[in-house]
Amino acid sequence: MSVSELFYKLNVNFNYVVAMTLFIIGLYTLISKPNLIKKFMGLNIMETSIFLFIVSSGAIAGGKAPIFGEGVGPETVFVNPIPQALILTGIVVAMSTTALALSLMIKLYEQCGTLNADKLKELK
Amino acid sequence: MAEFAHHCPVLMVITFLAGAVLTPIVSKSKKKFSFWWAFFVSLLALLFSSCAVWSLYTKGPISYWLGGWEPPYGIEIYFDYISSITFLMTVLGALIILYSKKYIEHDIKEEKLPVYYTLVLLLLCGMVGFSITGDMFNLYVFLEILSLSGYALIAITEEKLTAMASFKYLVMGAVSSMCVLAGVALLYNVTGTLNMSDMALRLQQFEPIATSYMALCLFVVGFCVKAAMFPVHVWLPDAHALAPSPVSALLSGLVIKVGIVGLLRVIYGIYRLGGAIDFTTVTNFMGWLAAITVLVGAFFAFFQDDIKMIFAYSSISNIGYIIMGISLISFTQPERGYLGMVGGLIHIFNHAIIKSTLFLCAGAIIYKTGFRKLSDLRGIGKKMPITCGALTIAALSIAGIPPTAGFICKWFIVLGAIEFGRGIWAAALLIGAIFVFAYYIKIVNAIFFREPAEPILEVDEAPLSMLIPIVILAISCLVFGVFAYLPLAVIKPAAATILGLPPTYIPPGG
Amino acid sequence: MKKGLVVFALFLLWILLVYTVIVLPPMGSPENPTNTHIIPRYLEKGVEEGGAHNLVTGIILNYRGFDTMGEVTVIFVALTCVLAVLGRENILRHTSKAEVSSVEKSVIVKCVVRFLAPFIILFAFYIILHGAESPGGGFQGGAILGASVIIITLTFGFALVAKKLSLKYRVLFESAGPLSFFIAGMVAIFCGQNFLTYLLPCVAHTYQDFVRHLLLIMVEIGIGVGGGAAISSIFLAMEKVEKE
Amino acid sequence: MLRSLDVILLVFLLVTAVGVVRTKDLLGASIIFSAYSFTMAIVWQQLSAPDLALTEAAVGAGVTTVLFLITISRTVRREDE
Repeated sequence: MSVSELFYKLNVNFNYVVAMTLFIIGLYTLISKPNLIKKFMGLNIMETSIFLFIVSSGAIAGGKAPIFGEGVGPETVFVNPIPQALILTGIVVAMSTTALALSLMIKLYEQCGTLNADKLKELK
Repeated sequence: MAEFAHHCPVLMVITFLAGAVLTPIVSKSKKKFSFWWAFFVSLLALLFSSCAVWSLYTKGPISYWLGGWEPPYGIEIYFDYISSITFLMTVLGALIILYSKKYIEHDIKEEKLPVYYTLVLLLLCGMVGFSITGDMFNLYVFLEILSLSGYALIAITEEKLTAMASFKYLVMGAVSSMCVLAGVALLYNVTGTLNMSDMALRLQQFEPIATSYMALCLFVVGFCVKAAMFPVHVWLPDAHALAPSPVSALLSGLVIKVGIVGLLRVIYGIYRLGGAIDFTTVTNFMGWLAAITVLVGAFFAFFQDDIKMIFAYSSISNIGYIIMGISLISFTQPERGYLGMVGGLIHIFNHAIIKSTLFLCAGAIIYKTGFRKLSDLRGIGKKMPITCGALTIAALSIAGIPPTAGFICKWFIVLGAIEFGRGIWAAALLIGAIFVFAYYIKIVNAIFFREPAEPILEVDEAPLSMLIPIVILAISCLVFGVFAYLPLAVIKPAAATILGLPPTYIPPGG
Repeated sequence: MKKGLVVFALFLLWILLVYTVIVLPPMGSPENPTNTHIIPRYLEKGVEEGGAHNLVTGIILNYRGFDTMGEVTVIFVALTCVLAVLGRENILRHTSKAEVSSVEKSVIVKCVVRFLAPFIILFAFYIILHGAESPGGGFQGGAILGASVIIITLTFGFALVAKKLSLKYRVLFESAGPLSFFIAGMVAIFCGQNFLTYLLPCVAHTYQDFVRHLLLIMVEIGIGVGGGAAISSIFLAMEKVEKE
Repeated sequence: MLRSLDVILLVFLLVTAVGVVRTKDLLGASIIFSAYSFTMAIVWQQLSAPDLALTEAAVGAGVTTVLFLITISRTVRREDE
């Protein structure tokens, strides 16, 4: 594709590009930071980035929230409600994983006295 | 009756779920009651799953519309041949819960007993739900249920390294779940639907091939981490070796198979059925990695002294066999992959039984002696003849000695690989098999033909509640080897339908 | 060296991912496959079939109810996992980390929380019960409920909350989410319908809508209370420390 | 007009995410993470998803951050420990 087309695509799909960039930032944190708490902040960033991607894929320019109430006529445009329903579940799952990971960290710290992955490797 | 069988798949999930949720309530005053409750729940689920499998083989797949909404609008439960693995899950689940009674009372504090049984039931609930659902996002939700309960079950004891092992598993597992979710997101964006069969239909209509291909890669990475394939297997040995033995049996026997089920669902249920994307590059890559996995697992197992560590590394090697079997696929000629697929599927079944037997036997020995090093366990066979006899049968099976169950699957995979023109994979498999044979001979030699070491002279046989599951599983190792046509009769139509052939397909030359 | 390699690999992956997303059809266009395939039916009949003016709530509870059952199960799993790793709190043996530390609690914080807490809890129940008409629903309200328990614990101390939310009832509340789905689903199965059908033909026609609303409200409250109780219990289990 | 607000919010998301990665003090990092979650809530409001905005504000910025803070108070505060 030509450069101008590339810029056009980058512009219209800016949300997707940001989501993927956040995914990579999260992955980088997870891989390269030695601290376990930091790793999980990275994982949370990864999770929210995918949520951003899914919700963006259901967006419609100028669409309203999918709630039928006052001020809704037959020609009102609504955004896609399915991604929102999915991500509601996703947020809960993300919180659950984080809660488990953090409680494991508390136990790990009681047992080993450090949360640094490099030092934990040496302990073993 | 037909009406009842229709409800059975969902009732299986619900039974485990409601059983798990009610466990803390029913056992509030009497903690030990939680065992009887969990055992009862698992038997009930076993009833439902046998009913569902019976209906599958007599009347064909069950499509169940949750809430009565037709598929692309609501969630569909699709109980097909891949889902018949739920029968294996419920049987092994019931046996392992029975086994846990004595083992877990000895291993963890009494106040944590209900928590343990709740988590086991939730793990089974997640696995069963994962195998029967026909909706991609639902698949992800059940994947999370089973992964989370798996992480916690490893860390349930107070031993020192368990938290670290569990954490390693958690980090890799969470990343793999992310990959699966990202795959679902990309596919949803391309097709606009979440139902698997609808996705397959719509995948051919839409243009961005790159996106669908990326989604496939993300799925493969995600499920391969769950299945512990070579470059991403590092979490498995610690996690499976340090968990309590019944949990190791569950994790090694069933949980890693979930990754395989996911691969089958995605590659064959969506991409092959869709037919728009040539995925053989990915499956070839998977096959090569699987060949390396076989060798790596077998090689590391050879140098371990910890008995559970040996079994854990052997699990990695066996996952290599299974993935090798299922990745022998040609895009244009599906029948060429038939033998490999039969071998891979039957090895899912056999490895679950064999590896559970091995871990349960190891657990019984650890329960009685407190030792887990092979060098400390010399001569144990004379003191615990039944347990060690079962261990020997299972060890021979996994080494692939002919009259046992392990032989038939390796035979099929080797035949499939040679017929497919992948002689190197077959060679890797055979070299792996020699290693496996060597280290299991090492175990059998140590436990039977050495003089007993001093500390284990006082040991006697394991309690009955542990012996019953061990003996049942060991006998089935023999039975499914001698009467190999029993599992084959079940597996063959499954392999044929996965490849898109008619269920009664017979390969040329029998 | 190793770090440079990681950065380089991630950069390649980034380019790959960005390429796969920019070839997608432009975001926000009504012609995208996501916006044309299943959605028209939801927008047309969703309110009538789903039983809620808020389509998201309708989809969560009705069309994709099984997912939501999985969701509440995941919260329950997380709670059970935290209990498996850290153990349940015990008023006699444990106190909170905040109380052990020497930091004095500000009077302003206490006054503000004392004043606001009832309103936060009221708002949580409003969100739970009004989810069918406006943004909100079971889990959103449950999270606010859990958050209110967290701020009360942090201000007024561990013992008060652990005593007021006694384990006798909390065990029941925690399982409310999955159990309410179980009950609603089994009612449908006994009526001869598929699991999680809310519109039951075995009820007299005039009452069908009423029964559906009753079931939906029950499930909403179950999700809300269950989620709130589970978040509070996770918090209490993580916050506890042994008394000297 | 609204489009430019979206872009600003998305860029701010990137900035906060990098801030989480770069901050050595874990307490500071979790506060920045909370800001990230709030920004995400506003992005979702902009994408017409009020349900998600509500949940993200309560769960992502509230509960998850509190859990991070508890863990930090019970374990370590500096990243390299």
